[in-house]
Amino acid sequence: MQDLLDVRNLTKRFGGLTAVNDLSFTLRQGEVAALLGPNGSGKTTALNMISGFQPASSGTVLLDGERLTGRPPHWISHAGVARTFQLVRVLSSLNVEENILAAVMFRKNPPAKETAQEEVQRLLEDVGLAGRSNENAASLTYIDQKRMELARALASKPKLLLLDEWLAGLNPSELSIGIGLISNLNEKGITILLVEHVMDAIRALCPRAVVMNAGRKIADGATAEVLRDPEVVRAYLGGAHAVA
Amino acid sequence: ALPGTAQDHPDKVKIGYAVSKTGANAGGAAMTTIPNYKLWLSDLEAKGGLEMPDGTKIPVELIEYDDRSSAEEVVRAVERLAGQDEAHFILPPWGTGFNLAVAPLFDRYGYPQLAVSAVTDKAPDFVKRWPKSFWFLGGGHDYTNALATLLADQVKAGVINSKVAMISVADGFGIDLVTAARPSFKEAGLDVVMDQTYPVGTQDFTTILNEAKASGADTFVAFSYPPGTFALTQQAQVNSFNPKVLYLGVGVGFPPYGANLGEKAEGIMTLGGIDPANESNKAYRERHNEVNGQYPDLWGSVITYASLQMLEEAIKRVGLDREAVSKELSTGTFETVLGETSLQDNQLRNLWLVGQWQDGTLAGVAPADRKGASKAKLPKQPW
Amino acid sequence: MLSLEALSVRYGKHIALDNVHLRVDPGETVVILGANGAGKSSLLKAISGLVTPEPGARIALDGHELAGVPPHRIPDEGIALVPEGRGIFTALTVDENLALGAYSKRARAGEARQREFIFDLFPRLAERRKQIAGTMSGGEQQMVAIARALMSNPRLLMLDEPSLGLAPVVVGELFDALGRIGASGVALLLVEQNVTISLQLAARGYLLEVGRVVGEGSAVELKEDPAVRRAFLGLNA
Amino acid sequence: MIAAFSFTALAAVFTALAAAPFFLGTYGTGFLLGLVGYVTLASAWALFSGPTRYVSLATVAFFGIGAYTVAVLYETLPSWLVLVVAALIGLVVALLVGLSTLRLAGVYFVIFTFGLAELIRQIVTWYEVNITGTLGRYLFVDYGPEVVYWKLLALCAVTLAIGYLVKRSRWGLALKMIGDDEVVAEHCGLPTARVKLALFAASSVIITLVGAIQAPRWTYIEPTIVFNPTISFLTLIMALLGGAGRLWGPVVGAVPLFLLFEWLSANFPDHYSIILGLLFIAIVFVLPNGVLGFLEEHWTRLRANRSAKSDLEKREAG
Amino acid sequence: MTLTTTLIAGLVLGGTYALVAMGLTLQYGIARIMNLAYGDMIITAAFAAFIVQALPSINPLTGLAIVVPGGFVFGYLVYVFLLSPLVKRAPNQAALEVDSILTTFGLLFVIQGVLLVLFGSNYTSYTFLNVPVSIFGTTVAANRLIALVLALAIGLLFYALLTRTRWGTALRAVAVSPQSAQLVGINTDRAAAIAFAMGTALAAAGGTVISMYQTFTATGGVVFTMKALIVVIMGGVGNLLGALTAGLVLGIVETAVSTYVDPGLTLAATYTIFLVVLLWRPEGLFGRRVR
Ligand SMILES: Nc1ncnc2c1ncn2[C@@H]1O[C@H](COP(=O)(O)OP(=O)(O)OP(=O)(O)O)[C@@H](O)[C@H]1O
Ligand SMILES: Nc1ncnc2c1ncn2[C@@H]1O[C@H](COP(=O)(O)OP(=O)(O)OP(=O)(O)O)[C@@H](O)[C@H]1O
Ligand SMILES: CC(C)C[C@H](N)C(=O)O
Ligand SMILES: [Mg+2]
Ligand SMILES: [Mg+2]
Repeated sequence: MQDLLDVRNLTKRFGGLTAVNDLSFTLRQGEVAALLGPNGSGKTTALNMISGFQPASSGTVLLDGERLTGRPPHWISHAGVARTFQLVRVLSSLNVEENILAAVMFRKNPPAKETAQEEVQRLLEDVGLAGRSNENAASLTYIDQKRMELARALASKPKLLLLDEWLAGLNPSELSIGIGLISNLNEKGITILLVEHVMDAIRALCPRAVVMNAGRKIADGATAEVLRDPEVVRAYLGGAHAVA
Repeated sequence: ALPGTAQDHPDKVKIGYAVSKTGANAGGAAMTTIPNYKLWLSDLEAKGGLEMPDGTKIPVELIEYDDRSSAEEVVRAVERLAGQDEAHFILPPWGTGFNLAVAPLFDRYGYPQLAVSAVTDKAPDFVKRWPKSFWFLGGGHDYTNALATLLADQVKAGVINSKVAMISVADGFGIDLVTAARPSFKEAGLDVVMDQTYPVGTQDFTTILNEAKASGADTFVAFSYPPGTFALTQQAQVNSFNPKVLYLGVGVGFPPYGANLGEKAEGIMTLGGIDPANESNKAYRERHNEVNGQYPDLWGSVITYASLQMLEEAIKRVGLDREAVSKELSTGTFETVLGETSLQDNQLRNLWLVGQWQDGTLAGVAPADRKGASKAKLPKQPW
Repeated sequence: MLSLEALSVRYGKHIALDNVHLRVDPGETVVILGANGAGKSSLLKAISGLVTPEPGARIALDGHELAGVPPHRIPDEGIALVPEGRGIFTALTVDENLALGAYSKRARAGEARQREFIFDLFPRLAERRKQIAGTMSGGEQQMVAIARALMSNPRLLMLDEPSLGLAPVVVGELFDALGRIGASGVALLLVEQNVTISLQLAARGYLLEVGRVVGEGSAVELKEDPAVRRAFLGLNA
Repeated sequence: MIAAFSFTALAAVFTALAAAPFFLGTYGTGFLLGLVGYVTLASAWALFSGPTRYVSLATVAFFGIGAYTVAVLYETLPSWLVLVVAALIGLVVALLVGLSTLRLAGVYFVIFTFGLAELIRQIVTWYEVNITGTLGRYLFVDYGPEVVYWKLLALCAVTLAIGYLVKRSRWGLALKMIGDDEVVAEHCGLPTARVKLALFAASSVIITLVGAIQAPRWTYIEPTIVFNPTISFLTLIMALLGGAGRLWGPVVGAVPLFLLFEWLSANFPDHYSIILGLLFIAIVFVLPNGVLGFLEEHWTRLRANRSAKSDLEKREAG
Repeated sequence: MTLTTTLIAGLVLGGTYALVAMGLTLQYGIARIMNLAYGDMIITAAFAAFIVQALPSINPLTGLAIVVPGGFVFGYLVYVFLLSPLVKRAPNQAALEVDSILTTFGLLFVIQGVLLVLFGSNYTSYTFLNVPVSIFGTTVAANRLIALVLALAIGLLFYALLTRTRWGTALRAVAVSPQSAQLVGINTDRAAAIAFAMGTALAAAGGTVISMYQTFTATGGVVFTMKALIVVIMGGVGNLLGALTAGLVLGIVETAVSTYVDPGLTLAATYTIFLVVLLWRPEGLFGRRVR
């Protein structure tokens, strides 16, 4: 398998603070990997740079060998990268269906309106929002908004999906549904980069993990091994919860 | 019966006007136009109405609209007065621009337009285009030529040097006057050493006055609007700016201007003025105050009122037929607060072109050969 | 200490809470469990006065009626809420957020001590006192939200999913700290999806399902409750 | 069925409006002219500002540009070409403005556009004073208000049609997305900058044309007259009042307000301001969702009542 | 004209702009009300000052002691009766913005109408303290200097109040998130009312001082509103120091352009500088961008 995503020496500075410092890693086509790290270690910032939301201070991001850095988000979206946000963002004046439709209609090769609508229904079903098409997006509960956000990300038919704490706030049974959903997506061939603090999910989903601390990469490898790495344990997992 | 036929009279004569009661033009209209309309109408009421040729008096019905200082509104209001309300006569709005905006309408409907608060050098052309339009306040050249002559005389007499510092407000009025002033001053051998324009709404003239002061000109001319005129007056005092000739624009003729400044007003010049000895004008000012609670300004007000007197008299002579009234206005001679008044080529030419505050009133000093003219007193004493 | 009777909340036609009865004893830690949309957040909001309950509800703190008390009076009663979605003052600095946490009169005296406690708990905040809170990372913002509530020196501290977005090491420290806070006599009312850890902390709990209380008991009882196991411990069961 | 019906009804309304000058006097025509002018302005404004919530006060900048272009060129070019030139100038300015405002949001955009309108007015003034040496321009045309009115009416129809087509196409959705959250819109693959620019340009060109068509009404063209900021404010207020997010919102805002202005200034010239202000406040309090929102709400409620009643009747009958 | 003269003249002119803008930045930046009637409140104060100074033994400066509290009370009442209900019903800031624009637009007409009935539409002016004062060899009018001094004093005082005191921080918190402000015990309704009223009081102070040297008319409020908005936006919404700085910058730019370029371009320069600042910093000079 070839590398889908290639992040090289990515750096982001905010004034005096270097939020992401010389970060490099690659993702193979079809892989599910976790991006871990303590709070404020630069995970979201890294996703922001990959998706084009924030410009990088230096470094490059390649997708399928094509350079993403310096491109506007819509271009990157058309290139095949979709994302969710750590704090959910919904299009609040649209209903659930329109939220998804929006992403279908503006992806690279949008379908005709009728097919689009069918597709939206399928996506809603996939994330467990079937039959809620006409509800106002803003009045959904937090979790349902997250589901909708996932459907919206999927609507653009991404090659690479960036999930920023998408599983946070789910109770254990919901979590297992969520995990099922993500592994399903992966089976369909979507490469996934997962930022998450829920270790159960990481273990269940990601064979591989990249760990950051204070903007730098401190570990990269098989999840089970990485999670045993003493530096990772000290900085991220904490003694008591290393095995929780 | 057609409105305007002399024989069978309507029971009311409808007189309408649209004027800026609100918006940017309201200040000017409230000074020069509206109070005189009010005064005239109250006169008519006291008299029992407009007198017809046969001596009957017909009461007046007033229709008043606010154009909100918008050109589209004033046009539509006049359309309404003409088309909807079928007013017998329509009085003009305030301002050069608005008088021009409504001129085609007055013309189309055959109303005489007695444009007073409009200063334009194009008046002769307009008269050709709209034969029932009448222009009462002269054009920029009239004022600047008179000023240039006056200044040239003073230069000759050795009172002032030939340098003039000149500023103007960047709107139709200021620009018309300054464009007229350049050739006038040149012809009179005056030397314009400063010639600047400032935007409407400017309230701070510090730099301008400093520059004028430094220019060495004995004459300072500002074609300004009231807010600017007041600010210039104040700031000239603060800056101890004491040109020998201080000529400012609209606002100097407002009675509060003289009242507030008192002694200090003495010697300041502007457009307009009055003959202080003219009894009928004095009586007019008193009545203006009685009716409106304020004295008239000393430039356009009295002319506004005189234009209405002319209209009244013309109706008395020929009735409500607007065609005939217009003709009468063009050719007749009328007794008004201005004295014996007649128009040349539909324009009032007998005007006070330069006024100067003297002994608490704005005395007309040019044209110097006009009856009742005062002698210009220069140099103006320092503040 | 806190007792809720006949509490109902509706949003338009939608009934979010239906005749809920609930109590928190002094110094007790109580957890509210419930699926997504069960009404947990609505419950905490109703206590804080952010949503108005249907008439007939009684919300009493030490016998003192709170229903109808405007929300800005609630902190003075000694109740603090870490709201869902954090609700921090994004345009203000960390320090300012904390200072506002101690806005109510009862908090002023112990302000310095609280601040020390917080910086001890979240050293990251001590490093970033002057940072505009809105520019912080998600987890850091969550710390600010918790810290702000702690600053008010509450008698009853309500937390709506406090572990959301926090790194495991921080979650551990947070729950340790909550344990100590509870031990110091502060009552805790907790909504938390991390059931394992919250049932370790709590003495008692309630189970909400579509707006109704369907289960209630000690932490141990709840852990054994089939409904709870089915709904929440699916993964571990 | 319903669509066909409304289309026929609309066509009938426009035909009636087009024929109106033959039956109404000059005043009636002038009145409709003013009304259609504002309806067009408000609709064009809402085309961009409604869904995106970028509240623009640059209306009068484009309006004035249109009017000035006509004043400068009407003697040299045939009148249709003057309109084309005006539209082009409006387009170029709109693109420049659009490009420079991409980074601005909320009230910063609002005041920026206001500042821009004033800047253009100052520059035109300065140019006229210093370069052409005169400020007012005269504009004498040989046609009456009916012609101005018909042109405006046609433009109005085109504007509404554009609004309708945009709403129906995916670009309507795009604008709503921009209004909600531009970041999300971008990440959904929407080139927000280009979409905003295109719609802003379309809206501005229409506004420019309104100014260009209406200018001959005033005979005398001066910056203070054609760059009067009141025009921007009234446009905005009308659209907001009606409901800027809906196709017919600006229309149902502009029509009653225009009537109200006219009625008040005719009947209460001295207390016009006070009454208008109080009515305004009252409207905001009584119609929280704008006029159209109010109508829709009552319409649905009415229909709901009616269908409930008919249900009941059916049941009782059965 | 020397550089110092230009600078001082510019500062004095800018003082007026800053003074006028600071109340608005409180009203919009803290009470979240886009107040289109702001300029008319200034004009109202100018008329009030005009009346008050005509009373025996009161000059416009002592008149401040009457007009400013009057402004506060007026602002408080306007907020409580007119705006507070809108704030309460608004589902979000955007809706509130629309409502407050429409309502204060109505209020603008009401105030203007009342002033027209009371005072007519004439130009009004009087002078007070129109005496020269020399600063570093530059002559300025005492009354304009008062505006600058007052602007500096108010600006710095309020800046300190808002940033250094808990009370001030609470006011800013209301602006950021009214809902959370309640959570920490802030009475948001009252805080907003006070902020709005203080804004009106500042407008009243501005109106009083300006009336000493500027001509005003009942219908001239819009000019002040717009100038104030320009300054507020340029400085960054809700930031007193920003408004102060922006006001002074504009004053200096206008004076410099008038001196060295062409007085005809002063306003063009104002708007250019304003636009340039926004292009360079889309949140204004002192604005903060939050992610
Ligand atoms: N706009 C900004 N200005 C200043 N600092 C910023 C900005 N955005 C992020 N930071 C800082 O950069 C660091 C990295 O933030 P980031 O959001 O990437 O963290 P994270 O790894 O996603 O953390 P978390 O797990 O808490 O979400 C943090 O310390 C944050 O405070
Ligand atoms: N402002 C609102 N308007 C309309 N419905 C609402 C609103 N807030 C909550 N709801 C509805 O009320 C119900 C209960 O919501 P609440 O937020 O209390 O649930 P929760 O138990 O906290 O869920 P979660 O685990 O997702 O946070 C949900 O169905 C939700 O959709
Ligand atoms: C003052 C008037 C005589 C002229 C008027 N200012 C105008 O608009 O042209
Ligand atoms: Mg993050
Ligand atoms: Mg919740």
